[in-house]
Amino acid sequence: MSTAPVLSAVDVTKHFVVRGAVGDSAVVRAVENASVDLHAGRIVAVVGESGSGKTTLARMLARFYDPTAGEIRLDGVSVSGRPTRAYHQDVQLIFQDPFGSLNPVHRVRHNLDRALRIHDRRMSAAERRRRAVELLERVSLTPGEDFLDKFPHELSGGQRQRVVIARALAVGPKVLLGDEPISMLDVSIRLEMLNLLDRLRREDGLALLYITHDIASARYVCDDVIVMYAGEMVEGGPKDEVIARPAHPYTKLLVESSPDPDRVGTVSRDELFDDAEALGEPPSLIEPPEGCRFHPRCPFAMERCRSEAPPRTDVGGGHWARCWLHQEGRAHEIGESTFAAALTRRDEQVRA
Amino acid sequence: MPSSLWSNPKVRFGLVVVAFFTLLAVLGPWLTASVLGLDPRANDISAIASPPSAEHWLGTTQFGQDVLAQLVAGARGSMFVGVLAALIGTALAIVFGVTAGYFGGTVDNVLNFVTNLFMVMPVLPLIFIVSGYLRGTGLWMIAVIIGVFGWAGGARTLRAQTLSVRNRDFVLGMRMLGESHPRLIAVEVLPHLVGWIASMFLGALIGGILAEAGLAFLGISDSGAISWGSMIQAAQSQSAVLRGLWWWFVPPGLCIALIGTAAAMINFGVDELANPKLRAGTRRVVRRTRRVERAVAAAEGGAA
Amino acid sequence: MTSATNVEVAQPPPAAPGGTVVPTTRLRVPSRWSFMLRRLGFYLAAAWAAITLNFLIPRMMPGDPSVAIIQQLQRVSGQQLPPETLVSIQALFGNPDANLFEQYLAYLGRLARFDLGTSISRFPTPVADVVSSGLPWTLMLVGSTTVVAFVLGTSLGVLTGWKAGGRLDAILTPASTFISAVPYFWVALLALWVFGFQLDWFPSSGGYDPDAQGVAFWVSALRYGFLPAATIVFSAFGGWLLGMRNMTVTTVREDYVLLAQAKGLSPSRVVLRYAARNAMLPSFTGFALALGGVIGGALLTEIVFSYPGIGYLLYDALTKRDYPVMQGVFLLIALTVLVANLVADSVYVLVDPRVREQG
Amino acid sequence: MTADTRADADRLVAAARAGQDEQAQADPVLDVRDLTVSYIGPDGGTVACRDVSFQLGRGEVLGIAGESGSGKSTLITALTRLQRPPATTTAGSIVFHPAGRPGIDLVPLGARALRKLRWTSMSIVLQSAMDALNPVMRLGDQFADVLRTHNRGMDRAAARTRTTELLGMVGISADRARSFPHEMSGGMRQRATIALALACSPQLVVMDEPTTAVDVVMQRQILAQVLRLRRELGFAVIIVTHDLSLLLEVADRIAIMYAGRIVEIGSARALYRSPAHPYTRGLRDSFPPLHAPLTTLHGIPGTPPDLRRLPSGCPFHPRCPVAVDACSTTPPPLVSLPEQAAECLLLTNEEAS
Repeated sequence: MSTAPVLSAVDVTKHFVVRGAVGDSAVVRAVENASVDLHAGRIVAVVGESGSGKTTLARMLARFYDPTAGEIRLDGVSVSGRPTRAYHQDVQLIFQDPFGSLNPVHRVRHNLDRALRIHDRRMSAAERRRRAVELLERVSLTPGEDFLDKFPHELSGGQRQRVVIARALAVGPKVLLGDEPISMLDVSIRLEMLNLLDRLRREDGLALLYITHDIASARYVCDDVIVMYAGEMVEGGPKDEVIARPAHPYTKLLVESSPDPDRVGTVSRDELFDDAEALGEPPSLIEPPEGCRFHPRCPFAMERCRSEAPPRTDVGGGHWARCWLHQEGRAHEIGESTFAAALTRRDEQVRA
Repeated sequence: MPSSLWSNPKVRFGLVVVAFFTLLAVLGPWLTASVLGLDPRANDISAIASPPSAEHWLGTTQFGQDVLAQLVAGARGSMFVGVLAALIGTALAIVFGVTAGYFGGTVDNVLNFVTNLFMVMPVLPLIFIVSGYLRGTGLWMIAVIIGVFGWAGGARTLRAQTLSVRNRDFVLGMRMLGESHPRLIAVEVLPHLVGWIASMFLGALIGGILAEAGLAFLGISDSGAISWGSMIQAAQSQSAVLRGLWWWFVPPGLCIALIGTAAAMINFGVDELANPKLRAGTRRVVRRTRRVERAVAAAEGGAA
Repeated sequence: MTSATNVEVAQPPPAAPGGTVVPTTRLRVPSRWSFMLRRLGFYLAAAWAAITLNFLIPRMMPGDPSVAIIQQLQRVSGQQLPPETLVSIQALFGNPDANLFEQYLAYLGRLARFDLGTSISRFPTPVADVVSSGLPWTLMLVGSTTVVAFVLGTSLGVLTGWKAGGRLDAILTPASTFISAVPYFWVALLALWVFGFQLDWFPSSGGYDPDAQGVAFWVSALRYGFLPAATIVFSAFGGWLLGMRNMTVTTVREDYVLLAQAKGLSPSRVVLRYAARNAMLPSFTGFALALGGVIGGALLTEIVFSYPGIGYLLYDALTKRDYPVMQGVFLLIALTVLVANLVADSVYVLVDPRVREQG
Repeated sequence: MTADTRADADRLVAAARAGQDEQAQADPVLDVRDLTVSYIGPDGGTVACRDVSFQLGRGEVLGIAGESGSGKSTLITALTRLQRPPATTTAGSIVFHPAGRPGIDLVPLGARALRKLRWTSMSIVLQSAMDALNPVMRLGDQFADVLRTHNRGMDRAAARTRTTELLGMVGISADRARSFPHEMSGGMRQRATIALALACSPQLVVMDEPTTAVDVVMQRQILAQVLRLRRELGFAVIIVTHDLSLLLEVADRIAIMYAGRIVEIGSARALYRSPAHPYTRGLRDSFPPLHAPLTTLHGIPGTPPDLRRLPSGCPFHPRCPVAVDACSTTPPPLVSLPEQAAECLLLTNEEAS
């Protein structure tokens, strides 16, 4: 990437301390050494299951939490210790639940008006109104006038999420962080929301982070995709590279587990689901596995995976993965069969 | 919301009763004095402990005082203590509960600990003791004591509510725009608590009336003031029960029960509106559905 | 204060504070034992607070209670008080010559020896003896009625909640709303008037027949205690019923009850093992608040029936300005209530495997 | 019930059969006709499910897809007779055919008779296992509960053995029977509720969004188990979900619901390759592909209609990209095609032209 990133997370780690009764406490290792660069006009997707740390990462980037280690940089400058108020003029987060992110007691107008007013104290009331209508139309709520006086309950889920985006745009940010912005919406309107995000980055040059569990929607809208597993980034790169040729066994598992209607009719149902019975579950983040966090579920796991965390290996074209297979010259094995089949084969070998 | 509140029969009943007693407390004494010409303290020597009659609609006490006039004067005394105690208690509950719930962390730990202490402390006996030391200090002081000791339950509810509101994304969303904490509390959080605060106020109102009645009954309220509790206490001390002067002690108790029921009804109705699961369980919904079911069954039966 | 229980009912448990939301599937859940230890710690702190409050109240009051007490004691005894009694009174009710910290230590020392001072109205009986004479009566009365009212109110609450919208609900729910708003002592007066005087079924005052011995004494205690007990049960059960009714209505619409019905279990099994078990849980967390109301009401009820318990002692002490007995009664009630709450918490831990964190 | 809609329903059933294999046609396990469910309010009823008809073959997997408010959840509670006021079934029949015995209409069935059929004939899996399992009962007790209710002769030890067996079928170790629901992970809880659903060997398992609360990997794992168990035990499955892309992979046939009606029903392959209803097409195009070349997709603009104020004619016409004038006035007829049936006016025109 030739341009400098607008916002980056550099080796950020987040540990939460959960306090139990009488003094005993546990550390939840939610995010470990994660790095991401967001560039103007580009969309990066972070894909992972619940508990993979993707939301924690977004919330660190939104500075709701401070990282336990590592730093967040805005325009190349570390933001640690700087006021969050100024920071949020540049970075805004869109929440997952449009029902929760608008106060039901306030009209649409209140949300936009406050945002504009806080952003620029000198702006006149008439000017704010004009800007509010403009913002609403920017997110395809036309005519904007009609929406100003509506309460959130008078809007559909998609309209609500559009208002939330308009509110975020009101402060004129450079970066939008979307934390599963479409997962609570009806399937039929999700794509239009992604199309809107896409338009914003094209027309306004916003840098976008798109957090999702749905790898197909990530592919639809983003440029680069990063896969997280159990608090760690395991693979990243240009979206089609990562999805078509996963370089990490977990990415492969994720891609193969996601529904793909294109397979319908070409492969029988039994083939699609055979062997998929023992895919396992992500580990506890309180006592994560040593070495590679994926090794207990990985059909390719070696001795080394159990003890040493794998380094980041570049596999070309900006595509990278953290997996020992690349260091051991076994990377080709990932593509040779389905994950589930590899798992079955391993189990047979163990039994034999 | 206001219109749906009014359409709930429980709320409607409650509001009417509360409004009636509020009016009675404000205008009643003036009305009894000017219209009926009754003085609650005047002793009618010609009618000692007489049952209800045309002259004295609710009868008279052992001292020849008109029970109706006393009841109306008592409404003012009891309502005064109830309202003042509720104002103080609700204010304290908001300060403790909302602050603890909103800020969380150490602030919450400290405030919540204090709240829990007051929760498990037997508040009524505590009020009895303190009032015992301060006997005869007037209804004002009584109300203050009741309010100061009786806020914990409300604070706990408000804390839980504040917690759930402040964890909603819209608070975070507005914070991200740069809103200040005081403004977030006042504009984003508090409007969601209005229902709870109102219901708490009503609860505290009836709690205050009951507590004052208890104190009066123990003879440690303001001995000069007339309240429903002091009427019952006077009746008790003059052995009205033994002598069957029911018109003396039944009406004030009924008044307390009535306003208490009204407050509970309002809260009940508000709960139903706030909790759809409760609403689905109301008699109207169930009966309406059963009626349709029977009609369908009958039509099917007829067709077959 | 019925609203507080209703209010609790409609709400899900509060979420963790915003800053510490942990996005993980499994969290370490504190064990039952550590939960109980925490609660025990809290109640010890609360006991300390009650003891300290008891220390502070007379010292914060206008005038000087200790001087008043000493004067009164000298008047009733008609002589100079022995120095030991003087020291005791000053330790408990304030000593102008000592600083607050010294006074506090002296006060704690007195309490450790169960010295609560000397009663004025029953001079020279020690307060400890006075209050302990009333304690068993009140414990029996309040203990048994609380259990009966809880069981009765809760089971009727389950019934009305399960058949919400039915006939039972249409009668019991409004009736309970009314009953729970009635002052205890007024119910007591009505009961006394109707059953004590008009019908003459029960004795109108006292806790037992002073002439009875042995078995006859116990029978008389039951006969004398019936009306006060019935009053308390009558006044208290409505609150439990309402709370339980609303909680049951809410619980019945939970998925696990729906699934229990889908499983084809018998209605009684669905109600008892699925709906009621879960609907009951908030009753335990609301126990502290409810118990406070019952205790206050029970004290006043005792007075109406001249029942020889703590409440009557308190009334007696209030009218005779017997401050030492007043304070003794308060301390005793406070500590008893704390123990009762601890018991309620222990039961809660037994019935809910998901012991939650709460201060 | 008018004669017209009855005839429509018959045609729908006939059409639906077209997409089924011979065996299922001859031996249905469930036959739903003209099912209409209303929510009774102060101003009369709101119809949430209207004239729903379909047949389910023994061992078949039927998917029901639709947006929120399409009536799919209402349909589930009506099918399982679990509805509560204000919802009530106002018309239609749900005939359940136990193997080798005459069919029973569930709609007029009394509580006692229904209880006998429950779980032994038809069981249900709900969306969130956390909410569906009793939080204060151990897992094993929740199994024993239902096992011993429907088999009075079974003693505790036998129930324990059977529970171990059932949990084993979904890959859960026997010692988990001692666990409380909150002590298990989300995926394990959901698998446990599936094992629970199979406890009394039902012939039909109804699943309401069974994998919405779990991640994709666990979703695949769970569905793989369900499909294998279905093969081994022969129960039929109804899966309700908003995720059409998932249904396309899992179901034999799919019914698409819109505004309380089944607007299209047919084989999964037909619905994906050649959806007949514009709504089905829109729904299909709401899921971007994982591998195929990307094009800009638009989903279905607009929002589902308010059931209290349904548009005239075809309820989908205000959102329909290909609607013609007649769509706003004429209710669309049901049209049978070789592998599916759909309610759309345009299909008749095409046939005519």
